[in-house]
Amino acid sequence: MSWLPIALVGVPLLGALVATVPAVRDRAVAWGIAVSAGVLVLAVALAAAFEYARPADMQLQSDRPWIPGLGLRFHLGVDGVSLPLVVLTALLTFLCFVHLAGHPPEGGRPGALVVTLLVLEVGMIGTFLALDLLLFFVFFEVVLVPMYFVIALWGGAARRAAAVKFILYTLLGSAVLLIGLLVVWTQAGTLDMVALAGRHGSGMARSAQILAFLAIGLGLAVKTPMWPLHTWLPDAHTEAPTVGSVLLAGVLLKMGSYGFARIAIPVLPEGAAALAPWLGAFAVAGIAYGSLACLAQRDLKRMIAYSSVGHMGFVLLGFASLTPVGLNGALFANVAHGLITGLLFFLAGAVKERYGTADMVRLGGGMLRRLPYVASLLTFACVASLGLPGLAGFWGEMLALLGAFRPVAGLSRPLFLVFMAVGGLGAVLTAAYFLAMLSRVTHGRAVETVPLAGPLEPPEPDEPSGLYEPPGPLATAEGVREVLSEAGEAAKPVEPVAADAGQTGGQTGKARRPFRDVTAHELAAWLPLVALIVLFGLWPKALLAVTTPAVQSLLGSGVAP
Amino acid sequence: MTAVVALIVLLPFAAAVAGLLATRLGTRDVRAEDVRTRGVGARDARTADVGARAERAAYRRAAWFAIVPGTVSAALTVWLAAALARGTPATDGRFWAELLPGRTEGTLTVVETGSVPISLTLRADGLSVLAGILVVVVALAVQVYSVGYMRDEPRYPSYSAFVSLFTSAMLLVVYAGDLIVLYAGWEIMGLCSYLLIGHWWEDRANSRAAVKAFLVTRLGDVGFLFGIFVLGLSAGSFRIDDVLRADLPRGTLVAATLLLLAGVAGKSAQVPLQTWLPDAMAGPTPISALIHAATMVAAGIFVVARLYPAFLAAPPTLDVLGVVAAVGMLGAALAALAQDDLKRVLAYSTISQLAYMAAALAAGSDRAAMFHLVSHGAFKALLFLCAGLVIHHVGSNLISHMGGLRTALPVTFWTMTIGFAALAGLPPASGFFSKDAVLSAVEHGTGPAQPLVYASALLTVGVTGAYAARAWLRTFFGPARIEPLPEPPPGVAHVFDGREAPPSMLWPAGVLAVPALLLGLAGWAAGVQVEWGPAAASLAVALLGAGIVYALWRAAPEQDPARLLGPFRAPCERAFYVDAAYAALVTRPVLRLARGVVRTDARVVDGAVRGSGRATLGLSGLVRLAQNGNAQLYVTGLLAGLVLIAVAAVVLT
Amino acid sequence: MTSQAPGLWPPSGPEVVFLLLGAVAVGSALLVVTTRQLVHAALWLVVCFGALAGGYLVLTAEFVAWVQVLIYVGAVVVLLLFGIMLTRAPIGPSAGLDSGNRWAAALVAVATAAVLVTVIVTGFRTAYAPLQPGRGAAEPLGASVFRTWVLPFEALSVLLLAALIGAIVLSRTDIRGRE
Amino acid sequence: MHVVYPVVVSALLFSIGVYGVLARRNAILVLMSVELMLNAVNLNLVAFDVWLGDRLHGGQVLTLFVIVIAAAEVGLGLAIVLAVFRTRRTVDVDRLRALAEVVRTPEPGRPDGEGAS
Repeated sequence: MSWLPIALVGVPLLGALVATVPAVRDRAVAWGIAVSAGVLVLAVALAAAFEYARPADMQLQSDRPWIPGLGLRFHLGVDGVSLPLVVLTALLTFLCFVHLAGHPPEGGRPGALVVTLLVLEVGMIGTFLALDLLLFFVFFEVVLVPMYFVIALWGGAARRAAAVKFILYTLLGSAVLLIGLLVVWTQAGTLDMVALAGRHGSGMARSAQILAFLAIGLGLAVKTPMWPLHTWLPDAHTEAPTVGSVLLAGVLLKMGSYGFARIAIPVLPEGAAALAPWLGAFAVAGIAYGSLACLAQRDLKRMIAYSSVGHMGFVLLGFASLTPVGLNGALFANVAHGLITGLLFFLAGAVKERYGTADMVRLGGGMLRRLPYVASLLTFACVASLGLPGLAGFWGEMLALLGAFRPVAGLSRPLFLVFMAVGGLGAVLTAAYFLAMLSRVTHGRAVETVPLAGPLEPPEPDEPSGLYEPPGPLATAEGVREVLSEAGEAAKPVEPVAADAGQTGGQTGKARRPFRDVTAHELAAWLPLVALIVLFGLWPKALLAVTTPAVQSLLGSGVAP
Repeated sequence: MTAVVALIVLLPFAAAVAGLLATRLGTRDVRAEDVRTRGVGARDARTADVGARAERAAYRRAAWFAIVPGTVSAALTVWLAAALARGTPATDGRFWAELLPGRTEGTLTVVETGSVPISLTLRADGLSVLAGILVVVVALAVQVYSVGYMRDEPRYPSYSAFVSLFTSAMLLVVYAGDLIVLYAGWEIMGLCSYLLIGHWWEDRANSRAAVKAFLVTRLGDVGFLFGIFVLGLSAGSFRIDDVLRADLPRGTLVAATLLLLAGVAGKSAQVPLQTWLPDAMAGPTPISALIHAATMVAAGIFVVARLYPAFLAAPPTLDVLGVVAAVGMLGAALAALAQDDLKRVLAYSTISQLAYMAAALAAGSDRAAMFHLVSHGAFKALLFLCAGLVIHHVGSNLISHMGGLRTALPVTFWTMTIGFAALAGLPPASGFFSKDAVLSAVEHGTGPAQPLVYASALLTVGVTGAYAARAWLRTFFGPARIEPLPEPPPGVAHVFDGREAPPSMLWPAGVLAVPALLLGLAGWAAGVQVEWGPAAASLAVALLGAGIVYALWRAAPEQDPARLLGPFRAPCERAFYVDAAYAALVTRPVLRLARGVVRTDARVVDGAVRGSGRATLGLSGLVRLAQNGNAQLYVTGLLAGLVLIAVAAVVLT
Repeated sequence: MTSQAPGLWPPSGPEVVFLLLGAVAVGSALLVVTTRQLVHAALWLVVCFGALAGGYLVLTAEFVAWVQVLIYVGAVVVLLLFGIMLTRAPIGPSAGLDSGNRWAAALVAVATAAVLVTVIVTGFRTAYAPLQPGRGAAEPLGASVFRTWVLPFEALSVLLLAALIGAIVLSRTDIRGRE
Repeated sequence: MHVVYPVVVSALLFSIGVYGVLARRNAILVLMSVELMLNAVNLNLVAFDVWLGDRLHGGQVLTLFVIVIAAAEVGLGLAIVLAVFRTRRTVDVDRLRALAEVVRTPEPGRPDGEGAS
């Protein structure tokens, strides 16, 4: 009976409650940093106390009766699969608070934001630690409400609609998830994940398993976002504040995919085997669809959101193969995506804060000239995200493709070879849109022109964009205006927002923060992520050693590698 | 021994990391200051020159970080070669077993992935040391050359760091013992080439060329990765020894090698994926010398040589390679003849020479291919460095702006003459020996495509002689046409005041001239048989090509001898419009598809979501009728219900 | 009581008279609800009530008939005419007297009629009662009202009083409800 | 006298009254239709009283009572109609939408369509 998991969930909850006290509220961000630092220390302690000799078994469990009437138990524990995710959550939340210290939220009310983020952290960590189906569901839901408020109160222009769509969509998904969990409960008789995983679905009829997997899969697919159920993600990201986007992309998406690894696949193997081809098909559609959508985006944050759809497609492809290497790849890609996209959203937030807009056409070019450090970090993050070996992004995708190359015995080999091929092409498209974005935003000459007198009509987010043709034919001399308008689009002259360094006042729109390069707080928030991306890139064994045995036990040693 | 190999690979990597982070430390605040005060009154002259001094300090520190580790790595490679030479001769007739029999392999760690484990293994044998020496020597030469070439470039520290990173990635590919580790080095090379081609990113054309280079090679790399999957999974391990030792069924071998061929075509700019190399000339010339002449483009050929037993066991793949080589050889040579930009001439010549090596591999002799690879690496790097000197002097890449530089740039003239001699294959130079080794290999090759390959090889010798002579004549002879340009666009390096380049740039050219001249003789001495009959024939063809061009040039020095191509000149110059075809067939449709995806996403998928919202609102509108205040409507409903109940009561009971 | 009743068809003497009067009543009622002129509706109402009074007479309920004529025709219809006048309803034919849900109303009405008629005809096809003239005269009615029905009669007077006060309170403008 | 005849006539009258109540727009016409329905009931009462031959004349006394109540009802009804007329300037039943969810003031000139929410 270890107190660590309970402390991990309790400390942020207490922190949130205390933060509502007026005395604490005016120094809220400092308090937030303290609490999240405490949680990070606890998470590291958890990692230290974890016995790496046997990562497959559930360790540091604390199992208390919660609602005796229903037989629900407050059962927390951690194993190879959930350990990295818990540490990732604690780290990302701590970095978000550090970032908040230097950059107070635009919407004001920092105290309320701190409380919301701490409650969010409770939900996130609880989800990864929970070992009881309904406890998992409770934490899964606890996360939604604070995220709604983060988007609705501190978001961008059309935040209300985005927040409502976010919460309604995910709530619908969770309702279906609950049905699935209840089916499992009635069929298997117990809610304890460890016992259920141990049985490998022996006690349940095949049709019940398929039905339960379908329901649970749909609920989780909304959260991961699987392809057709993803439309809430771009809106939520475009409107969420930097901190919200980082946590939404860094952790909330992982809860969906973690659900697949912890509940759907080990508990319902026959259901998984029956629906794996569909899961694979949607995953691969997500990869191709996400990368194509990114190629034609104008808004930077929206593009990164669609790139998350693509990357989570790889994660789902890894799950669909139902092989240990596939699951390994999926879990690795999970953690890597959390780090990389967290960094990307931090950078996008920084760009949006300095330029006042995230519209790539209005950003003009030459960011490497004006913000050398932000731009070089953006280049690093994009290169990591497109899956360069030596950085974290590569291993997850490679292992997922390797899993798809030879799926588990029951699945049809040629179908998964097609999935692998499309996944590979998706990787090329990923490289295409990231480099296209880099060459539009960071390269080129920074044209010093003041924006047009009147307020620019905001480009409606997903109208076909004036996209720049990356691998164009023989290079033709580029016009001075650096306006890369597609011939089709009405070539209205869009003056890039060029708040030149040192130019103060006289700007249309609200007074913008001084146009400084990266600040101390931002560096403090970003460098740990950069370090971890390089560490996991150069030394994947750090993560794979923990997840491989756990995954083999989850899939049951019977499954051929 | 493995520690030495590890050190060779890690030293440039450490240099890169140090270069990127350390050089800027002292100057961070000054640079930011410099950016902010740019163009604000004379009062800040003081901070400006403080910035300049910090700039030079960072420059010098970066230069040291680049050159010292490079030299140490070179020394270690030579020591390794010596150690291998003393090693115990192995029996399985590995490459150059007689010269470098030794072999060493060490595994740092094995990463369990759930199916096939990945082992971080480094291995050194004759083949890898030979390629290693080439890489290290050319890299050192380029680093020294760059110190002078990038005289007052603000971004030199990052440039030199990326070159060191590239060198370490190439060495990783050369010394990799595990296919996945090889793939890691393979892709990092691609990234460095992207970063370095886009070095002068102010001009969007350079950044566009960099993106194109990365995407085309990345497309090939995906095929390469799938090839590795096929090999790894069927052999049960990714280690190269296990893969080569396991006897895999023919079908998987052919599939794997064909997929690997995709990666090789991407990286070594062979026919289907060669459009990126000429555009890659947008990068600084030393980069063209290092990456796009000697090392990266040779990596594809090296990998085929490394996995040669697997390729030998898959004849159809070799035939495909042969055909690709034949087409690539001739096409690139003709294109080189029609180019006006000196660097693009050399780029197309590189594609053509690489096709030669591929032809040798297809014909079954990896020895000839590797010999030509090393000698080509030497003399092509030399040619690029000299081209850099000429461009430095003239201030423009175009041959039409050059002329009569023989007197102005004596050292460059002689070194470049050696280079062109080697390229054309004239006797004393190394090109003569290595090209004839390839020609005799191709002549004795078997397989259906052999006559086509041999014919195209002979034809290409002639065309090579022609374009080498043309470039040589128009650059150094004829009327002087240089007029120093005021301030060159950032795409071109800075103009010197007429004198020849500083010694730091001349020495590397001189150093590389030695192997360009003597490597052939050394190879011959080391036992490479030369068949004098075909060698004489190929020499005659080369001289014939050169003679025709000389005659045309003699007739009218101002005009371009390429007029002999007549109507074919335009297609040759545009490389047979392959680029435009790719743009029309691949790029535009993908972008149109992308916009279509965004439109459907907004209208269909999102529409369905918003539609469900509107449907529920509509439904509630219907129900609201019951409360719209119209009392008569209520009573009607009431009585209708009453009648229904009455009827039901009557009917049912 | 139902001695061997004569056949339902052909109708005997008083039944014929009653049918005629019934037809007049139904016809005038139809006109009341369909006429386009407001005042004509009131007048047709008078005809309908008159016909009904005649019907009562045929059914030997003279007292009820006279009370019907006295109260309905005399007081109620006049009151309605006053109402029409006070609400300044247009005299001539005015369009749009029927509200929107005309067809629904017709449907319901026809359905009610159908249900009632079928139930009645199936239920009371053979019901026959010989008419004793003078049975419904004022004298027996008065006796039974003041012998057995005297309590409801008194309650009725209280009701009338309440209605009277209500009407006065509602129609006087100077009496305000609590704002 | 067959009781069927008067009862059928009263049923018809009653249905016509129902139609009048549901279809007429003017409140007074609605009151008239209500009167029609009450008369139908009276006819029914008298017909059954005669048929049952009740010594206490229950049917006919009740008819008297109904007539009295009808008179009171018309009086009160008209008072209400007048009060409504005085405040709303109209007595059209379907215009009086105070019960509606959203209090809608009918725009002048646009006949308020039935059922428009």
